[in-house]
Amino acid sequence: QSKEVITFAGVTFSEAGRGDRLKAWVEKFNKSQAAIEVQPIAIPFASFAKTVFTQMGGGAGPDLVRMDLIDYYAAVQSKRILPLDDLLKGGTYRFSAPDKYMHVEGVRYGVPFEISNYVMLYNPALLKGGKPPATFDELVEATKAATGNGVFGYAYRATMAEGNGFWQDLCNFVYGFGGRWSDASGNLTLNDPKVVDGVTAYKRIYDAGVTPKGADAATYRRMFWERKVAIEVDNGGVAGIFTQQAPDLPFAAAPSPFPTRAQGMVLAPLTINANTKHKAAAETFFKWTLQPENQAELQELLGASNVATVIERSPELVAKRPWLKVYDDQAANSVPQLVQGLEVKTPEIQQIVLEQVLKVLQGGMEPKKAMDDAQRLASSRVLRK
Amino acid sequence: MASISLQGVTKIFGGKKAANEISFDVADREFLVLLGPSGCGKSTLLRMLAGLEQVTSGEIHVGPRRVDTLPPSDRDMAFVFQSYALYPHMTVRRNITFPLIMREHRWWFHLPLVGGLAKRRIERSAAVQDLVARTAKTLALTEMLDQYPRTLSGGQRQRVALGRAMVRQPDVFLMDEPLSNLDAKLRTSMRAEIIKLHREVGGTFVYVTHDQIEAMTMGTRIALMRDGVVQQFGTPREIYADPANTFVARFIGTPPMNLIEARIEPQRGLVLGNTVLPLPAHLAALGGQARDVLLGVRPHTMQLGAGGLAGKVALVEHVGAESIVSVQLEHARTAHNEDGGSGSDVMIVVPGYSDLRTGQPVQVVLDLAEAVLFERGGQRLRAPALPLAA
Amino acid sequence: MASISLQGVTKIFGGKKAANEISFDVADREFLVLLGPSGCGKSTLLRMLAGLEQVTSGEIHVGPRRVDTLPPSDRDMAFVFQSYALYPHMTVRRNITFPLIMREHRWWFHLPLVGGLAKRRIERSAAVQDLVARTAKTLALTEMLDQYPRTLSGGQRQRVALGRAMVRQPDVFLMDEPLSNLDAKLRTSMRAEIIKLHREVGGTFVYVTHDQIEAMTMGTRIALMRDGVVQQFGTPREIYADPANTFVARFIGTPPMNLIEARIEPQRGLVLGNTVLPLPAHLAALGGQARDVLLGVRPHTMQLGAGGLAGKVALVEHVGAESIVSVQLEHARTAHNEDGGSGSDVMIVVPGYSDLRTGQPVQVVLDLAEAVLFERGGQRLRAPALPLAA
Amino acid sequence: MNQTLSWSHGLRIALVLALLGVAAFPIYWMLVTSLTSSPDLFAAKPHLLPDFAQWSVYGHAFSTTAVGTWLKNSAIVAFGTAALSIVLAIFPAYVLSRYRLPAVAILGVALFVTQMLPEAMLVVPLYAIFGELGLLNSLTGLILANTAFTVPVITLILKGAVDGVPIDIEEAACIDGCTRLGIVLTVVLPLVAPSLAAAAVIAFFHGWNEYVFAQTLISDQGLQTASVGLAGFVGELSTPMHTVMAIGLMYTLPAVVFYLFVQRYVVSGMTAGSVKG
Amino acid sequence: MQATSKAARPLAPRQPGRDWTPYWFAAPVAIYLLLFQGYPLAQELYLSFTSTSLLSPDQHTYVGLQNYVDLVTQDEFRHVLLITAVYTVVCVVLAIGLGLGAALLLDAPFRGRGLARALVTIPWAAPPVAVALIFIWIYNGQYGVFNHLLAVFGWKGGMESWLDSPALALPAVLLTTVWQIFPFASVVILAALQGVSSELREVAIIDGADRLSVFRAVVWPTIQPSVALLSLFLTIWSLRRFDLIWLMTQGGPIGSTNTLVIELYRRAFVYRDLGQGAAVGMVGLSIALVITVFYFRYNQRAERAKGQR
Ligand SMILES: Nc1ncnc2c1ncn2[C@@H]1O[C@H](COP(=O)(O)OP(=O)(O)OP(=O)(O)O)[C@@H](O)[C@H]1O
Ligand SMILES: Nc1ncnc2c1ncn2[C@@H]1O[C@H](COP(=O)(O)OP(=O)(O)OP(=O)(O)O)[C@@H](O)[C@H]1O
Ligand SMILES: [Mg+2]
Ligand SMILES: [Mg+2]
Repeated sequence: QSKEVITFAGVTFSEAGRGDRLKAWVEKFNKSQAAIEVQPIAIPFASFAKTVFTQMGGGAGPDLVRMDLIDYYAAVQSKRILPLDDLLKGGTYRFSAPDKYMHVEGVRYGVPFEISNYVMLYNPALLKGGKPPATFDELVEATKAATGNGVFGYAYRATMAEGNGFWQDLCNFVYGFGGRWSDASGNLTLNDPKVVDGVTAYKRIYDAGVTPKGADAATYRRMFWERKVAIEVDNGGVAGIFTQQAPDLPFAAAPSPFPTRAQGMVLAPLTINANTKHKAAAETFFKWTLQPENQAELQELLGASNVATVIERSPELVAKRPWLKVYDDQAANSVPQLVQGLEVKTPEIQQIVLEQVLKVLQGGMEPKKAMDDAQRLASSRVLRK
Repeated sequence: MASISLQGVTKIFGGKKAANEISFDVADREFLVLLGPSGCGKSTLLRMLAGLEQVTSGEIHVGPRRVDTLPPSDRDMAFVFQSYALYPHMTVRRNITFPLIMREHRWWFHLPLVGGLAKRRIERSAAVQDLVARTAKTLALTEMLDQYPRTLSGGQRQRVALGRAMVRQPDVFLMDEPLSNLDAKLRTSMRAEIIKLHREVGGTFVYVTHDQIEAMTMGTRIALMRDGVVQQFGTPREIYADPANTFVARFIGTPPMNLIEARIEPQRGLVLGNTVLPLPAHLAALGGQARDVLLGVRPHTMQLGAGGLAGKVALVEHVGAESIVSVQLEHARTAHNEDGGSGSDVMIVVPGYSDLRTGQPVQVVLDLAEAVLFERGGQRLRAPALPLAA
Repeated sequence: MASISLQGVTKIFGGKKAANEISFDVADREFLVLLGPSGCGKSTLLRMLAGLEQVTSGEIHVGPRRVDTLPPSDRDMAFVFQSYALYPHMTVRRNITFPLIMREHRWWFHLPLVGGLAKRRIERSAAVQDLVARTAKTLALTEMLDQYPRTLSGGQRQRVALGRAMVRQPDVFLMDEPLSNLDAKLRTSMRAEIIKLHREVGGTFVYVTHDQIEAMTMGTRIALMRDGVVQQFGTPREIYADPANTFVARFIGTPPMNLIEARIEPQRGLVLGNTVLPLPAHLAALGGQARDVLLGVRPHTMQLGAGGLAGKVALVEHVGAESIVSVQLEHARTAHNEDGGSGSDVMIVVPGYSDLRTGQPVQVVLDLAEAVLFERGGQRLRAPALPLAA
Repeated sequence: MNQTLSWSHGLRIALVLALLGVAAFPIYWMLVTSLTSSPDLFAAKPHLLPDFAQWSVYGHAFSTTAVGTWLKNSAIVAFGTAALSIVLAIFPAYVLSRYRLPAVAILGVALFVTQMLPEAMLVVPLYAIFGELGLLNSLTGLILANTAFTVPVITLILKGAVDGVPIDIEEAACIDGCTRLGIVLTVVLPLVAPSLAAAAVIAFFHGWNEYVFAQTLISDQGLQTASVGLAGFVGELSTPMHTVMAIGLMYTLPAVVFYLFVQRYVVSGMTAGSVKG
Repeated sequence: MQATSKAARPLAPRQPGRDWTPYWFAAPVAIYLLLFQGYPLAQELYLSFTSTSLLSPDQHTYVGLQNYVDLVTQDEFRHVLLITAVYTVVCVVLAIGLGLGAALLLDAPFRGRGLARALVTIPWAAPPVAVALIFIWIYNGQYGVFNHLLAVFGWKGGMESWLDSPALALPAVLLTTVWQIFPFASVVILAALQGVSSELREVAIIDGADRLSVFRAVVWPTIQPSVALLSLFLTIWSLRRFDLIWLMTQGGPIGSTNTLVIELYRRAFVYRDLGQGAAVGMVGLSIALVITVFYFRYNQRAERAKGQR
């Protein structure tokens, strides 16, 4: 007698190290169920939203979707995912702080599946004295000093081919210098001086010649564990991958050396597709994921990320991986990589901003002018003002 | 019974009449040759007979049946194409058997495996094998039954095409210039082959050619066409000896008949330039009335000698046992076809190797015993009441 | 001066000798015809002359120059292909002018605009325009100078191909079966055209054909080839009247020469089956020694009459002014070519329309005045010491 | 003359070798990259020769990814596309070649237009149609989608080939009693066989390579094709470069080998008038 | 019924008359294309007049020509058109040039020709996804072999990160595209070369033509129709090429490889605005149609000029 099969799509399933462990975690659910089977679907990051949205728009798609926050708002707006308040009513969950982003006009459509903060990761062996830089100027100096002999001081993304990653890295700089893409009332602030500072800093690194230009994230992360990159700012998922791919790598973490502690945050909600024909089954799985022991296991396998509910890490683990604490401490300062108030329009604004920043990096345009242009373009083209 | 009867058959291609009100009857077991210059409508007529082209108007009957409304496959005619049209991907045997297989064809023969087997079964059946073997023997193709057409010589391919027609044992054989691709030698032998086929197989043959030798040697009857119109319909001998007009006269015979401008003057006879000849007996009845005519004389009936029309040798061509001498007449004019003869040349066939030189003055003597007369417009001028000469 | 001299020219294609030690000399302004059955190496020889094929061994001289080591463009020969090989995208005028333009070609003619202008200038220059106009007039192409080849008839295309050769006024014209694509009528007139061209333009012509009529009427000299070997080299008359072997004898003349198995017996004469004929004068010198021979008699020199070889009529073909009668001899055997004649047939040409029926018994009378003798192996048997008859 | 000949021959050979180098180098480089150990990949100077000690990467790729399944699915799609395209294309090709009718002209134009439509444009409406027809998440559906893009160009190629079949032969078959369907199947089809090979190659490549539809119409893991599987590595997180290249090579080679087998027919197939106006 | 079906049976191939054969022969494909191409196309056309989200394609707001007006008024879109034009023209020209050169090289007989013909077509067989991956790596600024090869051949430019530079990305993508598609051109041209009459070639040589003249007088006119049709196909295909460009650059950097299809994709799937995407698609389709119409016009004129009926 066959089980009711429901599908669960997420980029994590296709990741080299974590994917298998996540599937094993899902398998645990399947074993626990007599009538339901969750089938994981791996869709690559680059085409995830497009693929899933085409399917959802076409009236089908996976039953459960782990999507990025940016897509979450679009899905909510189009009513493509189910409200969950009724489902969670009566449960007692200790949601972590970013859970607040799950509510749109007071209604919850998902719960965080993975929350990942950004901190500075470094190879102590490649830094003079093994000490991490504490300010941005120190960062520049340290990376310069580390560069040479096939080693690069720093690595981040600055190409349109990895537009989404580029955006994430840029967010860290801008947020770190105190900038935000919009103000509290949802007005664009792309040319705010603090944003310009962030962009300027991005360019300073770029011009310092300390990055492996053109290397994509997969490559430079690999270089990091091959000990050819000294410093990068990256999220907890990546740190998790490092521990799996290169268990012997003695890397360390420290808060990002920017003027403020604010950094970006990966927040990936788990949602239920409104087209699902297996609502009950999906809800069963949903509830299962929120059970504390499953949450704990999920947090463990995800690396340095957090999950929907607050789960304390075991002291042994923290002792073994001291950087976990750095990530956890960062949680309070994390900001979604979105234009707040204009969440649904973020892709277009992102495209405009990134192109302007590229003009700064490659074309030598003044950051101020570039961001003024960005502000203007975004207002006219996206907001149609 | 496979007599063929055409009644006012016309074919119009976008305003152009490729066949114009063609009517004639061919008896069973005749060998009809359609002859004429390129583009005169021979192929069109044949294709209408076969059903490959629909008639614009008119009727075609084969025996008692009206066939012009039937599809080709229901007319029971075999067609031999100028280009042979063999199936290049089939062996000679399969090529020959193909019409037989088609006769037994069922829709499921198209299915991949089953169909192949079914076809093979037909091919292997005793009756078919026997028929193919006999046909191949007649055509001396036995050795080549398992070869593919591309490995055959032109003559062999031609025979395969004939074989494909023969196995069907149809009432009517249609052939469109089947020999025109062959070299002279092969042509001669294939000609004999087809004549033999006609004798042995019987059936009514309709054979298209633009080669007069073929027409003369093969046909029991010839339809000579021009611009979609039948110019003359008759036995080869009638057409050679008794042409209906100048076109027919010049088309048949090599070198072609000489046409000399002349004038009948009562009492005097036939005036050619400054020479006067008496009217021969079979034309004497025309002598009563003065008129301009064209005198048709075959090159074989002219000689070089004393007391004829004066002229100069223009060209001598040696053709084996005889020589063809072109003579430019001094006082008489000739009226050759539209294709631009010089206007005063006649051709004379002399036996043996002629030693004449270009420019040498000669005299041409005419033997009018078989001469014919035409109106200047080209129509034959016949002596009334008198019985046919020649 | 454009005499051509071949010295031991051999061409081997992967082991096969397409031309085997060919040597002959052609004087300036001759019209040499290369004649022979398909595949005998005619085209190969012509292409070696043109430089399109390299000789395997041997030398070719044109006038005083050795040319076999020169590239085609340096040999100053014109080549007319069987298929005309006109440039389809050029007008007739451009086709004809092309060799002239190429003669003045500079590398910068390839530049887009300048080159086009330069070519047009050459084409418009008085000398060229005049030459083209004259050539076109000679060939009656004036009307068609601005048409494209695909709009021309076969004969017109042929003339364009000739024109392209003529404008170059080369020493040597090479032509590879230029008439074989044409129908009989056009062929006759084109034949005359080429003869005229040879007379007017001068130059040495080498002309390939497998058509004996063309060879006989056009050539001042014929090289008859077979399997890469020249069988006989001589004037058309020599080749017709005095064949070097049975192959030559049967290749030339239609219908071909009859070869009857015979035996010379001293005192008695020539024994054919149960008939004995006296040896004719020109062969009398051979009468001293008994031997098996083949008697070659042309169909024109045989007659049906009383007191000849007994036989039965096998087939009668009427060809206009004469009829060809095949007679199956009763007591004598014939030795026709390898292509399988029945072994006792002779062909006889009789004038007029023969009324003979198949199967009718007849007697064949031979006129041996022009008869020739061959060894059974095929080689010609000549009376020693005696001067050439015929 | 002999000398100039051999000189130009030498130049020709040199140019051919250069051409082959350019054509094959990227594929060679895939091989080299797949067989370079990870630290060496980031050496200052690339290693130009493969390190055959690294063969195990291929086994590793097989065991850690579903490359076997991907290749199997791609093969099914490719062969299916080729077969279906030919079955669908042969009859309209015949019609295009043999009939002069307004409807036929419209068909010809329509075929051209379809060549202009980007997959990315049609994928959304197609997704809905496939949803209606229940063809989502099936290789059959993918074959159907791909065929819609290959049929037009194949039809045009086959039309050229049919143009080259003498009409005499068809008329002979007609007189021999063959139906029109019989003519196409027993006479025309065998005669255009080389062009069928050319057409099959084009359709096969399309099916083997196609990415946009495979990405969207298939979500079931077990049905993913190699293009999607491989594109998944153009991602954020790290699959080792040599594994990616090993999979890339395994994905490329079957198509290359398939082509090598049929290439003889391809040139002659196109010769049959394939791409003539 | 029986009678009519008999009469309707295919008769003379040149004479269809009341013959239904062509219709039922073409029907399967016609239906197929209508369903899988025609209907989606019609829907896209409609979508281009609406504002529609990718996530809810069945809820559209009719906006008239707004999407087109937006396109026309954006400088950015003009830039897209420019990039598309450059990309297409260069692709076609280089592919044909290289394909022609390769075909001519491979046409003449030499030992190992069969193998060479096969090997040259490898790029055609290589899947675009794999091609994109390997070329990304080859073009890598730090470790890519491309820079090293250039250095070997005397390039002094240093280590360029090809795909990240607004100036170099388009040339790099073009190089990859041409590498991928030139074999197809060469196969087609090679096939066309089989039709060149060797007699014409020889007669031109005897007429005294040098190699280039022989090419221009004999070879080119023969293959020209094939090359023209090939260009048309390559143009159409270049206009809609997606996977290679998207995987290599996603249209960047700074829009320097942003062709129409990339723009279409971005609007429809990244910005999730199907209406705008459809409008871009329609613009692309119109351009392709115009080019095709011009091609046929030109072709007809050329044929008429040559006196073909
Ligand atoms: N399908 C057609 N459409 C238009 N005209 C045609 C067609 N078929 C033949 N014709 C024209 O009809 C006339 C007769 O053509 P047909 O083929 O019967 O000539 P033919 O006597 O067989 O000549 P040939 O000896 O050259 O084969 C020609 O003028 C030809 O151009
Ligand atoms: N390029 C070649 N390679 C191999 N053999 C060849 C080549 N060209 C010709 N031959 C062979 O050489 C012989 C002579 O050929 P050639 O073309 O000279 O004959 P031909 O006398 O012109 O015959 P035809 O009258 O049929 O044109 C033939 O047996 C032919 O097969
Ligand atoms: Mg005809
Ligand atoms: Mg020849």
